Amino acid sequence: MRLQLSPELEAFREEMRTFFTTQVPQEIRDTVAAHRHPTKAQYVEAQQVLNAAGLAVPHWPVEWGGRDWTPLQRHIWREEMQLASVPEPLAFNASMIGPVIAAFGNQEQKERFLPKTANLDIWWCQGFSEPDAGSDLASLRTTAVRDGDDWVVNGQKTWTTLGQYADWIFCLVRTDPTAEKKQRGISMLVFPMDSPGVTLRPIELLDGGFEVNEVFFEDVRVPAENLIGEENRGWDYAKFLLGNERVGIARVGATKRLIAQAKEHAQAITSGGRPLAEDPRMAARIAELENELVALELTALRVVANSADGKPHPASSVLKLRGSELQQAATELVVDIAGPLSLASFAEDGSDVPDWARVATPSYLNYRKVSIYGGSNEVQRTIIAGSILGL
Amino acid sequence: MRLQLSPELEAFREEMRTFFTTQVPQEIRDTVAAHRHPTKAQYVEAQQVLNAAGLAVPHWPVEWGGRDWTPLQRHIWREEMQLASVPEPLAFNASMIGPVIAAFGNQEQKERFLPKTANLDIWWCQGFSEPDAGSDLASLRTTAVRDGDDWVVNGQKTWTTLGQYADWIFCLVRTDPTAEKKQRGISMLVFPMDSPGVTLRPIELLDGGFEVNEVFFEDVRVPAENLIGEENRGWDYAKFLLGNERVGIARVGATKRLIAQAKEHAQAITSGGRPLAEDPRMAARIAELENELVALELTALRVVANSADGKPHPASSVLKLRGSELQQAATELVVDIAGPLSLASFAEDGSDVPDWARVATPSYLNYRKVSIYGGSNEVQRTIIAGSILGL
Amino acid sequence: MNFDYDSEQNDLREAVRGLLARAYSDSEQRRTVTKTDPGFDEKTWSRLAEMGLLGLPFAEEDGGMGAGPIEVAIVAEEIGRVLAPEPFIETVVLAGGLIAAVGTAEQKGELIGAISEGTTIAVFAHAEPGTRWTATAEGVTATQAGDGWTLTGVKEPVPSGARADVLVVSAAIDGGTGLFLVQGDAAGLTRTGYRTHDGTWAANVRLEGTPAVALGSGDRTAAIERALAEARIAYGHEAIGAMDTALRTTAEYLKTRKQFGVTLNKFQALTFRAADMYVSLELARSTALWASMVADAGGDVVAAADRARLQTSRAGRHIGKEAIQLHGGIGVTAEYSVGHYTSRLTAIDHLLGDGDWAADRLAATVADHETVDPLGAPYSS
Amino acid sequence: MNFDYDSEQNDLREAVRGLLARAYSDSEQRRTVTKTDPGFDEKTWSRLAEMGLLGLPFAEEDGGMGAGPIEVAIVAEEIGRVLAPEPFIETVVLAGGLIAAVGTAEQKGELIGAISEGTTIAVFAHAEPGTRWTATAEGVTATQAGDGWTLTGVKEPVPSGARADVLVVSAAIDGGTGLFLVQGDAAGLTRTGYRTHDGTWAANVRLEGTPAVALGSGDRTAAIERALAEARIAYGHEAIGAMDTALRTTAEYLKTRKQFGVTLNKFQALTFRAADMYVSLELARSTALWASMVADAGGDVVAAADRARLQTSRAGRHIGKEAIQLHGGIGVTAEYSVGHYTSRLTAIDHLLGDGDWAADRLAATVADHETVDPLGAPYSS
Repeated sequence: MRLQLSPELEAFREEMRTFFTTQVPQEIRDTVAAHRHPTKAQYVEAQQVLNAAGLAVPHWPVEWGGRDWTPLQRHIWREEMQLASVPEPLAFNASMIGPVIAAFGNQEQKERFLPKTANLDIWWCQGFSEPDAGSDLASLRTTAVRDGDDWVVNGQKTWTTLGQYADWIFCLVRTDPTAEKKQRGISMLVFPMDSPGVTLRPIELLDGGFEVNEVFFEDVRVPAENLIGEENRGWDYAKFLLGNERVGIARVGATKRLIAQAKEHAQAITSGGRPLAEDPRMAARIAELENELVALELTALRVVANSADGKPHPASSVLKLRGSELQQAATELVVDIAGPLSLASFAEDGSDVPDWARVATPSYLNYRKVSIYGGSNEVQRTIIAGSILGL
Repeated sequence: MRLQLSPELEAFREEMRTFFTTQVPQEIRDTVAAHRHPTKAQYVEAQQVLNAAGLAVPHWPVEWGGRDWTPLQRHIWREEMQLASVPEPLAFNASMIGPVIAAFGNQEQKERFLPKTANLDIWWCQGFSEPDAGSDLASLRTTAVRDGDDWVVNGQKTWTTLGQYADWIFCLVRTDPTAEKKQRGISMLVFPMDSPGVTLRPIELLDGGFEVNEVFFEDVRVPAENLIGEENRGWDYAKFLLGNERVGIARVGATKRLIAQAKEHAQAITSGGRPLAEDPRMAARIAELENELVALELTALRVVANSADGKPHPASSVLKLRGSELQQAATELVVDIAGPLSLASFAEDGSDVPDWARVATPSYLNYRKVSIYGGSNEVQRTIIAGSILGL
Repeated sequence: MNFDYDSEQNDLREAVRGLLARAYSDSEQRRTVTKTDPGFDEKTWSRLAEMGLLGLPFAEEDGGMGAGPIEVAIVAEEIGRVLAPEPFIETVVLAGGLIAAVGTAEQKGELIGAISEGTTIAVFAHAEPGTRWTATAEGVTATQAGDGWTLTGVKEPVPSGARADVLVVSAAIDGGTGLFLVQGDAAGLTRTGYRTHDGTWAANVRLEGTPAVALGSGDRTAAIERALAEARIAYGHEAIGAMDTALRTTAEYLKTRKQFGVTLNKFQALTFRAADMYVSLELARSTALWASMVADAGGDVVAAADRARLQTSRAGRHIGKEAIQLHGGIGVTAEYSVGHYTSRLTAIDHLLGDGDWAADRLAATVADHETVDPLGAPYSS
Repeated sequence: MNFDYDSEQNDLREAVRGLLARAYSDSEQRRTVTKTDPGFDEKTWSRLAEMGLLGLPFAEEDGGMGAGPIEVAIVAEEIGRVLAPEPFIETVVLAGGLIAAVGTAEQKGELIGAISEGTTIAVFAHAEPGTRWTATAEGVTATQAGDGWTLTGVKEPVPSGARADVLVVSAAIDGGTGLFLVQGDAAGLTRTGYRTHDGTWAANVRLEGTPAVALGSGDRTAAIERALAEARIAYGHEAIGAMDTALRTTAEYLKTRKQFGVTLNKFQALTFRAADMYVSLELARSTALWASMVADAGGDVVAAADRARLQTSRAGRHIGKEAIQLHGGIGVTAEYSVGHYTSRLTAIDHLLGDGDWAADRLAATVADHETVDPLGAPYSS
């Protein structure tokens, strides 16, 4: 057991910190720090800055831009990125379809997609969930029927995040309705969002923003070569992909940033003639949250430090569950610090309410999603009870 | 809607308060207030004082000592009794077998048992739970086989509270093993604890006390006339009885007493140079608990004020659930106020630790039971989800 | 002691429920109304007036209905049930309540009737960017000018502040906080309205030497404290209505939504959490009903309001969060109803003091009593 | 940075686990041992000594093994796993730690070896009926008497205070708190031992002009604060071991206990709660492991101990309560094991400062840092 990072890792952390805080445009990082939604252009610029420095897809195979880092290095890279309020490489590209194509795609697909995927020249979106297949993904209904050299896709997807910016979609479709096990008979297709027959409907969320969409497919013709991997193996690829999704889901760095901001705000707010930060109960609440976060960070470090051998550490399932709870606790803390000012959520010019207080409640409401998406906390508890406790 | 009690009820409350605080021996009330277990003699004396004044079984039929009070009067009677640290009339007598015999027993049984039951001349204990039938009472295995004018009882009961003091036991036994619905085929028998073949084994609890027992029956012969009500109707009587058990289970008065003591203790403990009671977080913790208790008391009042028509108010199922949680929160509060002193749990002469701090943790541990017995909180949630929310 | 509405109160509840059910039969209707200034439906406002609801708590000689806190609570709960965005509590309980409490006979004659008839919307401009749930004013100051006054400073956020015809403004005066009437078209008054997350509208109200008329005179901190307490109780009932719908919506969803081939109510971990929501709701309901009875009985309404606020805040957060989580993704969309209930509950929680704030006020009094008797002093006068 | 034990540490863990498994193969064995004075098994104590565990953290020249906080933590966790009642932390970490930290060469030579060999049991008599988790002494005062000292006052509760051969006593001196050695047979020393709820034994220690020898000299508050921190970390690991067993016992029970015709693990509401217990345990485990690494690295052990204590306290209460509730009635009996784990976790929680106490200490420091970096200053020296 050793507490300190090796000198090499200390240097690595310093290198990451310096790069993220000096090379990524300040105005993009300010947008993230202010809990505003970055524009498409900002996402693209940030990822291309990272990619140019080989920091966009370090977990990919080396030949496609990977860095062959240890899990601990990847952890440091991600945490420093979040601490610096750098928008992370688009998950749909970097953590989802990229690794799937690298692992299961054919050579032509790799050459065609991976470089543009790493550089966000192609913006990918995800076509997995359906109105009647949320946590129960395997019961999806969207079909793809072979017709000559094409697949013809019909159906509907939902919760497609940032689909309005997307150039391409990777999609789970049912290609063998007769398979007796419903997980079988599912394939993964990729196709452009501007293909004839694809329509998109943005869904407004509680914070007034539009980040998820419904996507409808009506006789969308997809060339056969756009099938990823083998026919009817799509479920395996999806599991592989969702495994990657859990990586870094603890979001410790992002929550650290949130709490640091909350402490700053609590200094600025006056309550009973003194800074709110000096109220004993507020200080204790912050201390408890900081401590919970320390415990989570240490658990994340335990996981990455021990998962070098490949198989995930049992405690890894704790990260998503508690990570989402702490993100939500931090956003709630900010709302409570804003207090009466939190009402001015959509104020614009002519308001005396500081910007952080305006976005507090919309962010709080928006963050209710983090315990739902990417495997809800109920799914995480099921995994812990089943796979770890054998219940 | 009206807040105030009617003048009549105000007078009634005053009458109860005066009686409980002046007529019940102080030394018995001190024992209860100190969270020590009263002796058998103390239980008997207290109940006989109450019974002599017609305050032991007010909810019974008038001809057997009942007072024909409204639910609100009974509520006030019970709360004032708890506030005054008066041991309540033994539940097994007053709330369980008494009402069952009064409702379902024959005239001879009523005359034989009810007066002695009200006066605690007979100390009853309960023979319901079995090692493999806890919350799932209906799967009980103890059998009673008819043999001439007797029933012959074999089997085992457990969690028999204060069985070591009991003169008689009321027992659920299986009299028809062939009944296809297991709830059918159960009957209620009563018999003396000194009947041949009855053996009792006390179970030590975490607080070092003995309040529950295992009871074993080996060919215990019970005269046929000791069957209560009809053969194979025992399940109905048990449900009737457990319904009564829920009455007053909120224990608001008792928890009020606990919190009042806790506040007193927090004044006596010094922390950081001032009374612990003045610590802002301790004061807020007490305020929150007091407020939860106000909410519970008001809910209990809502229930009794509206259940005059007989059928229980839907919110009544909240009382046991939250009532047990608040009793546990109050005992935990006392442990935390005692702090390091709470270690001296079984100290005797020669200790400088005050008595309240010694009993703090044993009481806390013992009170873990209140969310388990009398229908565990899981059972209560099942009732709420099912009967109220229709889930 | 009883918790039952009398027949008139039951009739009132049915009438209000019917009116609001027609106005906001589904959450899309409300969404449309709240998207545009003033954020509520003027027609519905007139109907509330026609039903006499806007004059409910005011004395008949002032042009009101002479009803009390119980009736106000009934209306508030029905408003919460459908999240009706009309500024009932802001106009009737806060602004109207203050005018009725401290106004001159002339001021009452002029305004109470107009408020009751729905022709004048008045709101209380009290919150300031620099203060936090106090009963006093600091940022806005009043200066005597001849036989009138002028006000200078900023009030924000002011619910319905841009729409209001008349503002009741609190301002610092020598020796305390005074109350003043400012007309919507007064000189030196700048109002910038905006939508808030919960679908209501609020405003920044800037006063620069704005002419004002004193409402009553001298320090009115006590009257403000009382009006805020009455509003906390009314908002508590609005929250009860909202929680009730949020829970019923969630239970209905669990019964109908299928996952893994069965409806969600087959998952005990979910139904137990719904049961806990019910527990929170009923405990908060009891406390809210009690607080309005204390107000009705002339007891210590400020202390009762703090108790109701603490319980409602805890319940509102619990139920608001769980309602979304038990729904899953659809719960965070603006197109489905339940998330709006969470949003409104969050707004109510932060309008006049949240749970921790109330707990701190109660904490300062724990040493004053041995036990709390909700039927005794200081609650039952 | 890594959380893995090296092979020697793994060997140590296996050895300790084996020894304690033999000594306390079931909870009845422990119950028998703890029922009678001194509340632990002298034979087991000797075996711990033979294995070198009682000298683990002490320098070899003082007669110790020259190991560190990691090894101490390993032993503490195994003790917690079976609730071994032997006073390992009391003697080795607290009393022994203080002697090693501030004792003269002579005192170390005399006591460290004897402690390591198991021939002398020393405990730290520090808590006083009038104080609450402080590093200073007030109730016991020291007076210079010729070239020695006399102590007067009361220490209570003192874990294993009646059995100890030597007491390390904290006492008020001019300008702070000093440390003193008192022999078990000293004049004017009255010790009244008693069993505590968790099966360990404690004592009231009354000093009346009792002769004592100074351990080191002058104010030793800093050394006491440090020793208490090291003990908090060690108790944290004992708690981890106890929580681990409590959770495994509960999971096993859910798998085997039948109700309504099925095993309890068919009830999702129960298995989800077991999952939450696991989450609490693993987060506390990470923090405890980290705190011992901080001590090992020479970082700020006091701050790290406060963090570990807060996390362990919250986890211990959560797991202790749920372990009983998920068992049902059997969980509150002394005849079944799981309740004893809850009892011991409650004792540990209140021995040297509970979660709220630790949170208050951490709250006083939140303004000192922007973010907490557990791998950086002040934790990694």
